[in-house]
Formats: sequence, C-alpha cells, structure tokens
Amino acid sequence: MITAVQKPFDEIYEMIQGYKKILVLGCGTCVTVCMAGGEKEVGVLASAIRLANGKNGIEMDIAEDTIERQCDREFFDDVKDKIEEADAVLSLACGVGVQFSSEVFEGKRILPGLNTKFYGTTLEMGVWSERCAGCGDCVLETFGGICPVARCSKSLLNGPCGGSQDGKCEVDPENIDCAWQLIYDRMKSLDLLDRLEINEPVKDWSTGRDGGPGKIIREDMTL
Amino acid sequence: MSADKDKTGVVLCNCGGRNFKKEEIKSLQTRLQFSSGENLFIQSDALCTKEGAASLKETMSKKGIKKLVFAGCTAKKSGETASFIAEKCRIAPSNILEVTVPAATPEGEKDSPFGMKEELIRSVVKGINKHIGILEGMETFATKKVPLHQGVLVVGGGSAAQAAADVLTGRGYSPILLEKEDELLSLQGQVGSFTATLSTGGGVKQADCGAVILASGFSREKDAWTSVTSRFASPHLVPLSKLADAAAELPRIPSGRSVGIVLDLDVDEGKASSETACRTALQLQRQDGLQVYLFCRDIRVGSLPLEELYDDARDRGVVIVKYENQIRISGTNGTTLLSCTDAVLGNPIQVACDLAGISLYGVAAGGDTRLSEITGVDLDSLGRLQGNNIHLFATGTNIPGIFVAGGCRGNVYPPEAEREGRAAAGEVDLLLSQKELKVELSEAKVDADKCALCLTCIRACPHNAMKINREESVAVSVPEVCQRCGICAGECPAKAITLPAYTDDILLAQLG
Amino acid sequence: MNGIKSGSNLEKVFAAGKFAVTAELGPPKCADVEVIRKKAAFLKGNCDAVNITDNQTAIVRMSSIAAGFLAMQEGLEPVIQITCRDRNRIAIQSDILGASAMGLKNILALSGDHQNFGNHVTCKNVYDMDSIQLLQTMKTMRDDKTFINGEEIKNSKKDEPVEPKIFIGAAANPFGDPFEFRVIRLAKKVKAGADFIQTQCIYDMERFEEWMKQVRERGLHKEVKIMAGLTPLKSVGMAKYMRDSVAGLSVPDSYIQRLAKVAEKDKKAVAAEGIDICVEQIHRLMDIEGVAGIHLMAIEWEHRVQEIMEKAELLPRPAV
Amino acid sequence: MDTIDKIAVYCCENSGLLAAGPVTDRKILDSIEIMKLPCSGKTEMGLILKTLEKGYAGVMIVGCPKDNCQFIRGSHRASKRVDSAKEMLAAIGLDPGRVRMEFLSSVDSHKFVKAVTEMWESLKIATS
Repeated sequence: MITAVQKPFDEIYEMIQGYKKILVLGCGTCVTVCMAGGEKEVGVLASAIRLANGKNGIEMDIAEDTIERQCDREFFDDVKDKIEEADAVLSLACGVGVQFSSEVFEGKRILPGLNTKFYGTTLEMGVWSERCAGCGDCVLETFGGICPVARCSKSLLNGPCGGSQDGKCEVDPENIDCAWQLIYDRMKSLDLLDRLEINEPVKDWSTGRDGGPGKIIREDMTL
Repeated sequence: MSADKDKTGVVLCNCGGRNFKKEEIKSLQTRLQFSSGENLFIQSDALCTKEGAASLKETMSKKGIKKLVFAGCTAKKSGETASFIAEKCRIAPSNILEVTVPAATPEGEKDSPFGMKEELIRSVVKGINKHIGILEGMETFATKKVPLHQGVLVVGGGSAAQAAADVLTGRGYSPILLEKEDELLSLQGQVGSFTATLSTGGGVKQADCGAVILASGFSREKDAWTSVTSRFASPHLVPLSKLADAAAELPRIPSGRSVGIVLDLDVDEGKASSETACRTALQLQRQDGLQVYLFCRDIRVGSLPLEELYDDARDRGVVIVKYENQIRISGTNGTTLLSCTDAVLGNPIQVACDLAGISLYGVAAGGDTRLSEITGVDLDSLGRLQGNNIHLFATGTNIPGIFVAGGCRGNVYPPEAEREGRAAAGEVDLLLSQKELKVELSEAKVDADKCALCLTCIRACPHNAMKINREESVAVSVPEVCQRCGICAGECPAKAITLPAYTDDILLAQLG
Repeated sequence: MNGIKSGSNLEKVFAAGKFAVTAELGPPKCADVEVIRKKAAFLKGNCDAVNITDNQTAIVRMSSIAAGFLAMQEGLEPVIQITCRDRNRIAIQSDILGASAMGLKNILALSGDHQNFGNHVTCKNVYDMDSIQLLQTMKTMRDDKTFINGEEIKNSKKDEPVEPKIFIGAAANPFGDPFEFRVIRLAKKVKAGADFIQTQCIYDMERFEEWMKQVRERGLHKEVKIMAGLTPLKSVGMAKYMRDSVAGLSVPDSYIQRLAKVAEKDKKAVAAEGIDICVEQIHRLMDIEGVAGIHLMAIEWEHRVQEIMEKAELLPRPAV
Repeated sequence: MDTIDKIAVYCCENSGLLAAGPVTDRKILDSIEIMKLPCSGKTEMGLILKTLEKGYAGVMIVGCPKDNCQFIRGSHRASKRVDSAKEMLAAIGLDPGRVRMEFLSSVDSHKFVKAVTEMWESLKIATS
C-alpha cells in the first residue's frame, strides 16, 4: 500500500488560514490502513483545528467526511456538495488523492494534510516499512525476493557497500536493515549464492520515474 | 447505529418502604426526563426477592419496557441486584443501568435512615436522567445461546496435565491428553467450539473441544542455558539438574572441594527451586569432602516437608547465602568465583568453587513462543505462558476457554503444579457444565462499508475475538469471545467499529 | 596483463614488481590552491601516487579532478576518486574523458559515503550506477572504446578517436558484513575491470589475513594488485573513536593499551608510538602473499608520511 | 465556545468507576462529570478532543493499573492515546495538562480525589 504520515499540525494550521469553510476529507483505503488519513484521523484533526480556532478567536466552519478512495472519480459523488460548499478542502489522502481531488474539482483549493512516504507493508501494529520503489522493471527474481533498489540506501545492485555492519545499514543502524545482508542470507538459504557472483549491468531507470511521469494504457481495456 | 424505539423505564427499589419517603418519590417523579413516550415511573418493593422481580417483570411487559434504570439499595454489592433483575426479567445486562442512592442521613439517626435532602434528590435525579439518556441512545440487545462442546484438550504430559485430566475424567468428561511426543499443530475456533489439529503417534487428526488446558511443562531449559553460557565465561558451570552428576566426577583432593548452587539469577524462583536446591545441596554435602554454598535472594520453604529439608541441609553444613541484586559469576581455569553482596549483613562475599550449578528456572530466556502463537495466549516478560496480569491468576488466560497450569506458567513445584491442574479442570467444568453460553449480542460491531480490513482490530484485540470474515472481506467480532472492552473501537482508524453500549453518540450526549 | 594500459607511474611500479605505496590528499573546502600545494609538498617523493578524495564523507570540497590536476602540477601522480553518489552515468563518463584529457591516469571507483554523514543531508543522491558498474564503464571505455550505452567513442573529425587511458582502481572493505560476501564482491570488482584495489584501513590483522586467504583461494591476488590500507593512530582518543564509532573497524585492545601506556608517561610520545605501530603493520603486511602495496591514509597528517616511509625503509620510491 | 467548569472523567468501570463510587465530597463531585467506559482502552483521541471542544476544562482517563488491566492491554492503549492528545494540545498551543491519565485500582478512592484535586490545581496554575 501507499504509506503516509500526517503533516505537523502547525503546518496544516497555517495552510488553512484565510478560509472560512474547510472540509477535512479522509480517504478510506491505504492511508486508513496506515492510520494517517482515515475517518478517525479526520475527526481528530477537525477537533484539533476547532480547538485551535477557539483559542485564537478565529471563525471557521469545519466539516468532516471520508470517502472510499480519493483516486477514483466515482467516489466523490457522495461529497460533491460538501466540497463545493467549502472554501478549501484539507485532503487527508496520499499525493495521488490530493491531486486527483484537484482534477475533479477544478478551481477548488485542495490542501494536503499528509506527507506521502512510500510503498510499504505493516510490519506490526504502528510500524510500516518500505518495500518497493516502483522502478518499473522488477528485479526481485535476481535478488531472492528482496529489492536492493528500494531497500539499500544506495540502491546498489552488486553487493553491500562498506557500511554494512551486523546486518544493519550505517545510514541508520537502529532502523534500517542492510538489504544486502538480507539478500545474502536469503540467497544462501535458497542455495543460490552463485547467482550473486554475476555482475549486474547498469539498470534501465527509464521504466520508472526517470522516464518521465508514468502512464499505463491497456488498449484491450480502454472503452 | 440508531437506537430503537423500545421504552426505557425507571425502577426505584424501596426495600419495603425503607429507602424513600412518599414525598421524596413524588419529588423524584416529577423531575425525571424521558425524551419520548409516556412517563414511566415504577416503584417497587423488595426487588431482590423472587416475588418482587416477578411483579416487576409483569409491569414491564404490560408497559413494553425493555430497558431499565435501576436506582436504590446500597444493601447489596454494586451490580448484584441489577444482574438479578436482568436475569429474572429477561433484560439484556447492558440494558439495565444502576444508580446508587447513597445514605443521606448520618449514622445514628435510625428512625429516618434514608431521609433525603434536596441536594441528594438533585443528584439522584441527575443520575437517573443521565442513565435514561444513555439507555434511550442504546439499542435493545438480543441474546443468543452458544452450545459448548463437551470435549476438553489437555496439552502436556506432566503431573499438572495428569491431575487436570483425572479431575475431568472424574466429573464425566473425556479429556484428550496430548503427551510429550504428541503435538498441537493448530487451534481454530473459539470457546465452546475449538478445533485442534493434533499430531499424535497415529498421524495427524482433528479434535473438537469446548475448552483447552495448557499444562505443557517447563520448555525454556535450552534457551535458559544458552543465556547463562553467553553471559558467564566460566568453564565450571552446569545446570542445577546436572550438578550432582558433575560433582561426582570431580577428582577428590585432601583439602576438599567446594560446590556452589545459584538460584534466582534473573528472577526470584519458587518452591520447586528451593526444594531442588536443598535436596541437591544435602546430597552433595553428605559426600566426602564436599562443601556446598547455596546462593539465593530468598528461599521459599512455605510447607512442612520443605522446611524440614531446609533445616536438614543447614544442619549438615550447607552454607546458605542470601544475596542482594545481582550475583556475579566469573571463572578461571581452576575455579568459579561467585561474588555478591550479602543481603543481611550488607558486606561483599566471594566464594571460589570448583563447580557451580545454576538453576534455570530463574533465568530470563526465550519462551514457549510456538504454543503462544498457536493459541494466542500471551507470554509474560519471562516467556512463560499466561500474561503477567492479576486478573488471569491462577489459571486463566487472555483467551476465553483456554486455561494454563504448572510449569508452562512458571510453577514447577509438583504439589502446586498438580493443584493448578486440578484448579484449571475446575474452571473448565464450571464453563462447560453450563452446556451453553448465554451471550448478549452487544459485542463490538463492524460497519462493513467502512472497514478497510486493515487488521488493526485483529492485532489489537487482547482476546482474539476479532476474525476476518473472508466471504465479506470484513473484520468481525465473535460475540462469545468478545469481552466488550472496546479496545478495537478505540483503535479502528476507519471508525468502522462501535461498541453498541458505548457509541460516540451515547458518550457525547452525556456531556451535554 | 602485459600491455601497459595507462602508463601511470603506479601502473609502472606494479609492472616492475615493486611494492607500491599510495597516500591520500583531501582537497580543501575552499578554492585555495595553496592548501593543495602545501600538502603536495609533504607527499612528493614519499609515495608512488596520491588519492584525491571526492567529497569524502559527503562534505563539499574542491572537485577531485580539479584538485588532482593541481596536485599533478606540483609533481604528484594523482589517483582520482569518483563516487557514484553525486553523478549519473552521463556526468561520470564525461568526467572520465575530461580527467583523461587533462593527463590524469588513475581513477578509483567508489560507491561513496551516504549524504546522511555529510553537510548536505537534505540533498538527493544519484546512485545511477554502483561502483562495480562504474568499473565496468571505465573498462569498456578504455578497452572497447565504447560508452556504457554501447555507442563507440568517436572523434567528430576523421581522426582516430582517443579513448581514456586509465589505470582502474577500486576499494575493498575486508571488515564489512556479510563477511563471506566480501571476497565475492572483490571478485566482481576484478571481473568488472579493477586493476588495483585499496582496502579500508586495517587494524585487525588476523581478520585481514583471513580475508587474504580467501582472496588467494580464488586466485584474485594474481589478477589484481591489492594495496592494504593503513591509517596511523595519532592518539588514544582517535584509536578509541575508530574502535567504537567507525562501522566495521575493530582496533585491537593491544594497540590501544600500548598508546595509553606511552600517554601516561609522555603525551607527546604517543604519536611516535602510533607511527611505530603503523611501521610494524607495514612490515607484517609486506610478508603476506598477495599484498602488492600499501595505501597510507594519514588523515591531516601528511607531514608525517615521510617519517613513516623512512622508518618502514620504503624510501626512496622507485623511479620507473 | 461555551466553557464548562468541569473535568470530564472517563472511568473504566472495573477500576476508576469503583474508585469514584464512595467519593462523597460534593466539591469534588460537582467539579467533575463521571463517564463510564467499559475499559480505558476504549478511549479515543477524538473523544478526548471532542470533550474539550464541548468546553470542558479538562479530561481525565482513569484505567486499571497498567499491567493489571482487566482487559490486559487497555490501560496501555489508553495511556498512548492520552500521550498523543497531550502532544496535539501542545501543538495547538493549549495546556497539555488538560488531559490526564490515572491508573487506579477499584479501592483507590483517596487517590481518585487526590488526582482530581491535583488536576484542578495544575489547570488553575496554567490559566493564571
């Protein structure tokens, strides 16, 4: 899923100044799962804004709602009126949702309440970890199912740098596992170590972000 | 979830006219607030009697009352009369709320024991009105009956397991005793209807049961020993269980040999350790030329045979050292040095031994993670089954229908382990002899439209009550497992979960 | 391995079968040529080539190619370090052509320290390729006269194109984890085109010898010139820092005790003791089969290099 | 925003509510609004903030002692929610002391009174 974290309250609060009617709009999919922008967070943030307004003597009308996904047009139908009534929408969706909201409601100010982080997994309750960099040319077969592009701090494709120590990455030994230690251990357990002796050529990055903004067109699926 | 239209009533227990005076009742009556329907005000005598309850039941059905505020009576323990009324009048327990009316008159004025001052009346009215509000916002709960399978699975081959099985057999159950060479592979279902997958001598099979007793003994020996050897470099250490054999191998020298026994290395141990230590010490001390030093933070001899054993050991010359905090163990080629601070005298003590035996029960080490993962039963900080929580003692667990006894929960003293086995069997009997569980359908409810199946509730529930409904792709709470704590509702990031008796609407309405 | 690839002094020292010595020169954090001149003066004549670091520890300094060119003017032979952190394959290949055109003959490929350690932690890193791919790139440019995309190196006129003639270096860390991968990684670097290897600084001689044993088992010492990295210990504090705070470095307690013992008597004598340790290490390294030279990383201690080399009896440097 | 000169005390019915039961001090009772929760783990940050929005002077959550929660980890969860609420209040520029967590057993009536008294004192200092 796409993971995100809420922006600091100060930043959000500054962003919404000057508007009289704000809709805090949550997203019910990825950012609900990673506890950043679901209905609960919408309620908390709306309350916090109201409390701040009370303290600062600011008049502002705060509405709340959450839709299934902010990355699909159809889900906006239920909140169309609310969005149109609002001066600005504080979207608690990932960057995709915020932009797509802007596209659906041209001329409406859509403000981001979250910082979108990465494609990741829930390791345990409250802990999320990056797994994929969306490079557009999956190399997991080569590396025993562990992606060096996403999980090595330097995206090295030919083995660990000198900063791998006790299975940890020197960039942040507390929190980052050395991807190459993981790859080595996995390939060893799969009895595939000889595969790691092959020199990987330079990667074609054009399939991902470096090839320009991505677009997929499935001719067989287009109407 | 919107509240239904069932009427809410108020009943004052007047205990044969002793609680309220006429004018007080009148005063109360006029001040009660009902948002809809006719004002319902019922007073009744002696509600904790069968007759009182029966008459209340009749009035309620006549007036169509399904939810009740009960006020009065400080005579009984809080909630006792309410649950009696709930049972007799067939009200779901969540649908009856109690308001205590404290004694208003100072003690000594016996003639008017409950004469109420205006201030008190106000507070009682406020309490009753608040509870009317809560009940009017609450749905009326139905109940369902869940049959309890009469099978019992007892995991373990030791004395605790055997004791449990014996008790169960004696009470007419046919427990499945899963002994050492057998294995519990998985446990599905919930209290009343577990399905266990077992690997036995006869292959893999499935067994249904209504309850489970985990009495699998002490499983951390290997981990504990690894922990000891990784911490202390001395070559002359053995687990306490192997000390006698190892001491016998020591070549005798004229100046004599000394042997150390260490208890309570990380945590204080129980009677089983005391017994083993004293017995081993006594045995070794009797051997020619062996001097035994027994190190412990505290020795537990709270039973006559243990007391005698301890006295015997001391009489024979075993030196017992009570130490404070941590004991340090270091070693050279020839000896093991045991150093500590004497708990009584406060001075440092150092004893050089030829050999030392470490009791592994007091060593913090990896626990029975496999059984914990299969059953969902929490481990405590030492890796023992059963979380470290007073509400679970002695034999309960965080999973309804699963009980623990003996070594796996840390008690390895045979007489006590057996006692726990019997107690766990008693708990199982108490549960299963009901034949069916009456379950109020007030469990946590999941709004399927909102649920993102993020699994937060499943991870957060302490009782494993939340499951995945795979057909509908939604989380769901199992009513007979759900303890109505609302932790899931507190955690759900989609606000898809509500605890029907405590919805946000109900809570916020009380705030005014 | 018979034909000369770059004609660099370092290459020739190896070709002559001599025990090679390289030192290190960190470019200044400013545009002052004098800094380079001063450091160069200390190193001149005391080693066969000098590494010019490339924004080491991700701290902005004068570019390694520019500093290397200046050092060359002072009479040193530079080994230009290029990291993969700051440049993509276009910039790197362009720099290789440029460096070669300026007469710089040795280039050493590195992954590069992560920017997290430096003074621009908020920057975006590149890592378009890794150090092994960079080695391959250099080898392809030199030996096949093609760029990494397969295109030939061409001269726009009808003249014969001039490919970069470089002696290709790589780094190796015998102390990183996973230890078993370290030799695999060396083998990959050799396969990719490394002509010589400089290792991370060595204090744990036993572990280094173990690594060298693995290197010899694969016959890698015959395919590549391995230079053992050394950093003299200046003080007890530095030794402890290296032991405790630098990932992958284990400084034996015996060294720290030796320095501490001297420090008790005379603080000023600690440096000399550090140099003695370093010299002992050099002698021990020279006895290890497959060690073809040393790489002396005397951090901000360029002025003591001559003393170390004298004590190690490695002067004068061979004229080849 | 209307202000209510009361602390809303959300009580776990297994501990806090029983601790509050025998309290007869009218001054204390009139200064709080006792709310029953099945477990302090039911506490949501949203509920805490909404309570403050209603104008309450403060919110107190009373749960079982941390390691002896009736529902195993309810008190732990509640204490995290309370910490988050405090952080949020600080970010807003409000007194984080307006939210407080207490871990009480069912017999801790005197501690209940003490906690309420202390909270009022700290609220008064913060606003003075």
